[in-house]
Amino acid sequence: MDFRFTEDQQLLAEGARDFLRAELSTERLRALWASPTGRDDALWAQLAELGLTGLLVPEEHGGLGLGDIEMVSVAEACGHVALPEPLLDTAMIAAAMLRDAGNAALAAEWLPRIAEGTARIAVGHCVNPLVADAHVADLLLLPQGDAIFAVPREGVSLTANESLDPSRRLFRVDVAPGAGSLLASGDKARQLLAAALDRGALAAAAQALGVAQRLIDLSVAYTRDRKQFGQVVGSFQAVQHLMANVAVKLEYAKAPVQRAASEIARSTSRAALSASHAKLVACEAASLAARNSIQVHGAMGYTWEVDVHIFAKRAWVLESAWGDRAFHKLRVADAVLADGAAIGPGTTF
Amino acid sequence: MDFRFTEDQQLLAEGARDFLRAELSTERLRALWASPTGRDDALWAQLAELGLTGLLVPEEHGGLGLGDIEMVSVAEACGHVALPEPLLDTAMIAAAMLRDAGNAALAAEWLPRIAEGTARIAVGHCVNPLVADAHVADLLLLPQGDAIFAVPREGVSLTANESLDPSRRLFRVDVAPGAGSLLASGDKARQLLAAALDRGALAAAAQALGVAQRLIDLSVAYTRDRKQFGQVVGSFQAVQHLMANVAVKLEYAKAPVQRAASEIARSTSRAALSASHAKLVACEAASLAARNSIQVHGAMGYTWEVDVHIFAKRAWVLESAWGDRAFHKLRVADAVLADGAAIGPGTTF
Amino acid sequence: MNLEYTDKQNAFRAEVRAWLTANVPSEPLKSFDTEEGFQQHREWEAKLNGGRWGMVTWPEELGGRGADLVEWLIFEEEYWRAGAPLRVNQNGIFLLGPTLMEYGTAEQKARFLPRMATGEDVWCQGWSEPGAGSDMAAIRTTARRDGDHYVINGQKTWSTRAVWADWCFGMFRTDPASERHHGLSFILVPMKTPGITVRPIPQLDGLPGFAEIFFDEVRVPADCLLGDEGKGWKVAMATAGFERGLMLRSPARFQQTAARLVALYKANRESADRDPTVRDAVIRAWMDAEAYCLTTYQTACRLLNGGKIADEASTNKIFWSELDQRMHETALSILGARAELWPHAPDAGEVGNWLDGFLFSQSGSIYAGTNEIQRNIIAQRMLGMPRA
Amino acid sequence: MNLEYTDKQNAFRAEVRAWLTANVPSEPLKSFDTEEGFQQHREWEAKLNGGRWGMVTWPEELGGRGADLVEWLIFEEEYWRAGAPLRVNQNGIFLLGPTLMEYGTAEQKARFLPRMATGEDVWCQGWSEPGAGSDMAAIRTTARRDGDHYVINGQKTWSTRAVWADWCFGMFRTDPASERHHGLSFILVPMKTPGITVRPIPQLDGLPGFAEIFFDEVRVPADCLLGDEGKGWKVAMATAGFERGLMLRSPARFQQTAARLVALYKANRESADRDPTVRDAVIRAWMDAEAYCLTTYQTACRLLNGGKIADEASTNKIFWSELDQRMHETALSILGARAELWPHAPDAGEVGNWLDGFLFSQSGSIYAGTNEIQRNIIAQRMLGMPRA
Repeated sequence: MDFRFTEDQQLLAEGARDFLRAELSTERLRALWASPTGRDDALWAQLAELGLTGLLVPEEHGGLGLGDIEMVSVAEACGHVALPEPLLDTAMIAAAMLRDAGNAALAAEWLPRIAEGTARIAVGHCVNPLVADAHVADLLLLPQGDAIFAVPREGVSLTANESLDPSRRLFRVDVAPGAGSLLASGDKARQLLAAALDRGALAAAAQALGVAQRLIDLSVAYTRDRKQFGQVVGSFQAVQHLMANVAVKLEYAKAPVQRAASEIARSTSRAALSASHAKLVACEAASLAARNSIQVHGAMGYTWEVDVHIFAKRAWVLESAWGDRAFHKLRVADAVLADGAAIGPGTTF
Repeated sequence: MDFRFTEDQQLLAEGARDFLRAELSTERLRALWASPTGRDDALWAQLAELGLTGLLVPEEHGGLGLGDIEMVSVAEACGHVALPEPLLDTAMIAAAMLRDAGNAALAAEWLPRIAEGTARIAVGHCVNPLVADAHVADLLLLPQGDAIFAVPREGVSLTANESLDPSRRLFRVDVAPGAGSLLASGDKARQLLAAALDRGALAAAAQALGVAQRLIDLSVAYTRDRKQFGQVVGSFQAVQHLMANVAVKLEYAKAPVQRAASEIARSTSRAALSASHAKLVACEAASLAARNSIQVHGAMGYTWEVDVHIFAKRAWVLESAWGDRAFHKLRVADAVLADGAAIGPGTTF
Repeated sequence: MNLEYTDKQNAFRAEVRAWLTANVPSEPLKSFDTEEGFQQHREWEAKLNGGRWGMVTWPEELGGRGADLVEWLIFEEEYWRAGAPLRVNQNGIFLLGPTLMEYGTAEQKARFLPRMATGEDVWCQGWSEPGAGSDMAAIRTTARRDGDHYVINGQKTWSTRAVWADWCFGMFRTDPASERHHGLSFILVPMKTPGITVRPIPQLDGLPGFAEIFFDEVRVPADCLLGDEGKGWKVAMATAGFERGLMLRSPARFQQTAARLVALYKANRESADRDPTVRDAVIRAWMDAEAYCLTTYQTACRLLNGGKIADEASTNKIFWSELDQRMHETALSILGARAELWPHAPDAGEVGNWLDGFLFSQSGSIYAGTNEIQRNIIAQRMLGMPRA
Repeated sequence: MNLEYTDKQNAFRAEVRAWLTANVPSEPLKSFDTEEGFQQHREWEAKLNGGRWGMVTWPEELGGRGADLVEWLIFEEEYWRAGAPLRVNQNGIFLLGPTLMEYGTAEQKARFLPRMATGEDVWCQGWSEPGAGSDMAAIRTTARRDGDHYVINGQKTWSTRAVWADWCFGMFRTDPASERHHGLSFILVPMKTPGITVRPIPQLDGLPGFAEIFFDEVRVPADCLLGDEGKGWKVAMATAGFERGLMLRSPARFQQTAARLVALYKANRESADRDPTVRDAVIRAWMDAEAYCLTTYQTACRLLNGGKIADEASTNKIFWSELDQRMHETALSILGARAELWPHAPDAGEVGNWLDGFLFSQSGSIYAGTNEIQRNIIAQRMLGMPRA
């Protein structure tokens, strides 16, 4: 039993964090919003160079062969900068699907490309009515009937849907019949989709932690300078308590996210419950951070030019990505209220 | 359309308020807690003398012949002092039942006694598992099958149940078969019980307003004197906001209570909905007042010797008297979600 | 206490309803934060005024109907019920209008009110400054008296729709030696005066709802002073009372939102009930909107009989702004994964304008004095708790 | 990161479970706020200590097992799972104990810890004073040095179980000229010393959980000083950290309450589901108790490896106290009209001790520094927001 990251895990996390903070300023993000695809191949190449795209890819396919525990720190860092690239869909969700599908041909074809940064992959899932980043995906993993197909972008037609968050690029995907290759079917496909959902929820939860922290950072910095009634705004007790409430929620969302990563990495029977728990509490922390950060920014919080809205919007869209609040609450309720459910002291691990 | 009380209504309300505040100090209340019945015949006689017991009793039976609108101010004043006497059960709920039952004999026998202060009446109802104040009641109105019987106390046996609020005296009532006289049956009995429930909820709501106000009064007075960190506690913004939140809730509970009184007095089709709305919001204000008042009192709020708990307990027990929160929420939901429900602008009156 | 409408009130409602039924545009107008939408809304104001419905509480000689506050509430109910356009000149008619009634000279009333009612003059506010948001007493923009003119220098911000407005009303420091709320004056400024520069501030949704106004030696005739020189604080407090209080946010608006929320819930019940708290939030929306309406009628009845708007301005502000946020959050919960889509997205389905409303609701707890300031006011003025 | 127990940890759990199964009284003890219950609890402490389970983290020579914090969490889980009695000496073992470990001399440890473990010495706190509640630096009770004694004069309050305690630990002003947190000393006082008067303060439930302690020329040997004279603040801060932090409220306690709440909900599901928010509150109770447990393990792992308890003491305090209040409120909602009845009422049915727990939960957000103070600490120390 040790909740701490190993030294290697910490170094990896810090590397990702430092890189993303240095590279992805909000100026660059705003520039990306204005670009046609909203995505940046050069940035993607850098992510690959750092090893981040290949983090879950087994070493024999050119990756680092690491797991969800390492990925969760990267996801948190992605949230902190509101990264628009489909790093988590590609390198966490899709990579795990290709790794675990038992389809050697597709794995051999695509895992090395993920690791070397020459392929972005989009994932379709029934909990997401639209597919994120399909427009820049080299491959789409799409459920059809009781199977999952791997379809190159040429095999699909896309209809763009505009989201509140200008970083989000969402598409309805129509597939030509018989397009692509079979990745898996039957029980295996169901397992892969269940794992994809849990990883998707975990990725959203970890990003939400990063978003919440960024909103706190922005708010603390702003309220330290801004004066009203002859006093810096951040010294008002009401303003301090708005932010303290966010800090408490965030503090108690972190360990559930780590636990979910650990359960998912080990594919335990509690992976789904842990993922839902993590997503609910992390997104709640991020949503409260959004509300309270806008509030302590006063009228500045309501503008386009101040950065707080970038992260508030990310917090809001994470709420419904990979299962909305109702979906995850139901999963927790089903598990906790089941006959003979293991709850109470001593049942946590 | 006029929301204001008439001058007569105001005078009556002020009279009741002044009398109760002068007579029912918390010292006297604590002394009553320690007495065997918890009730005081002399106080009851004074209430009768002021006309309060006969407020709803028609003039031909020796009462004032007034209505629920007048009674609601009295109920608020009862809440403000946490009156233990069954004034509202007797003079509002039971008096209206006897008045409206169409049973001339029982009306002629009991309404004058209510008005002159020689009878307390307890009311049984399916939403209340136990009967309040049965031990001091001269008569009990008890539903049985599809009828309501008027039973003198000699005709019942009582089992005391201790409540959180030492002012509350609750009893299981077992009735000797065939005891008492028939007050009403069938549709009439159902109407009387429905009206009793609405009046009970209204009485609880109005008392909750008074309780909430008293808790604010106590908290403001306490925090104006108490110092911590070299500053009076009431000048801390966090403490001010705890009380401001109560004030907002209370402010928006008042008009719904008045509206419910108006609808019940006119027996409109919206009486039940209005009563449930009023009870929900008024009890919520009182419960928040209890929580926040204990909080701003610090450790003093947790003691027996400081008065705040007297009113906090009253707030808590009002939550479930005459229908708990779930019961009233369901009634509101049924009305608001019904097909063709009249909701939206212009449907309030 | 009598909570039934009089025959006269019922007749008034019927007349409003008939006119609106005949005249409300069948197609919704474009957002008044766009240039085209702004013009459409200005035309609608003219039409409304043509029917003498521009501001029913004004006296007949100013184009109104001398309606009392209860009739105004009835008008608003019918207006929202009919789905009529938002009032592009709300800052004028709801905030400056009542202030002019109270503090304006006869000449000023005759000069400004009719053109406000027709929509010929659309007004914006000049209150906040970069260093004076909720703290209005920190205003530094100066108005120097120079003969029969004031010469204005400085900067205002968060001025809603200043980009298209014809006039601005606001507070300026006329006594350069003064501090805090002394030495301020309430002045009306034509936006076309030389020396004024307007810079739009895009909002959360990217549209220019706000603007900054820069004043560089802007000369305004002295007869544009409202109330006495140096007594602007008193005039402004009346306006702020109207803003937080009754007029700017009539209950009908929130009752309409609550009714739409009930409809959204019923249309998506199976999906919505997956989260058991949603039904409760929907019911609560109805209860709270109803409580807001009832409480407003109560206040209106008091004011009708000589009462003054006081601390309820602060409780109102908190109550409606937080209600509005909760209702929109609930709507987004019901919409689930579609909540993030703009209505024009091909797969958005019937998402309506909840997302836009949600973003707008974020500002409700900030403008017209943050809710934190309102809570201070309630604690100190209404409850009598001590200042620090 | 590895979230699986080691074999050693699993074996430890099995040993705890076996002992508790054999030894936990089958009938619940009476409340330790009654004299009879207090004695029963003291006897239980002796029995627990006999099995070397009194304080598992203490070294073996002091009757403990040298367990680390994770093992302590495991012990607590089994303890709450078994429904074992509340720890009547919790102030001693969880607060003074760790403080003695850190600041006590070898002689003090040997003198106080074993008798604390057996329950022979039950300890109460002497922190708060009538003018110093959350603001501990306002302490005025003096301890004047007189030869090899301190002479104490003044008054302490809110001292839990002081009515029956054998010893009191607390803070006293040893430098009469000092102010705020300077010049205070941490002193251990035998409650039987002449000059001490204890006055019980009945709580919300009427039982004397608290007391005031009056000191009139109370002479205490100088070897009862803990840490250096005048440096009591530093010692006390360590104790306060333990109080708000890990030890006083182990996660198992709240997990047990959450599990009981789930059981209550399932036993009353039809009635409970009339209010759709109840199910959500029940689920949330499980999630929050689980999060509290996970976070505590995380902190424990950090401390095990040389970390210090810091600001999480404040986040902990807020989180568990508000969780406890919400869980008890939810339970009362489920009980509906029966919620107000004491368990001994003939018609109470299976109400359990939820009402008592609800009343107790009201104090959680107050003692050990109000949650308002904790929020100040979080904002200023953890987030770096400026002081006023």
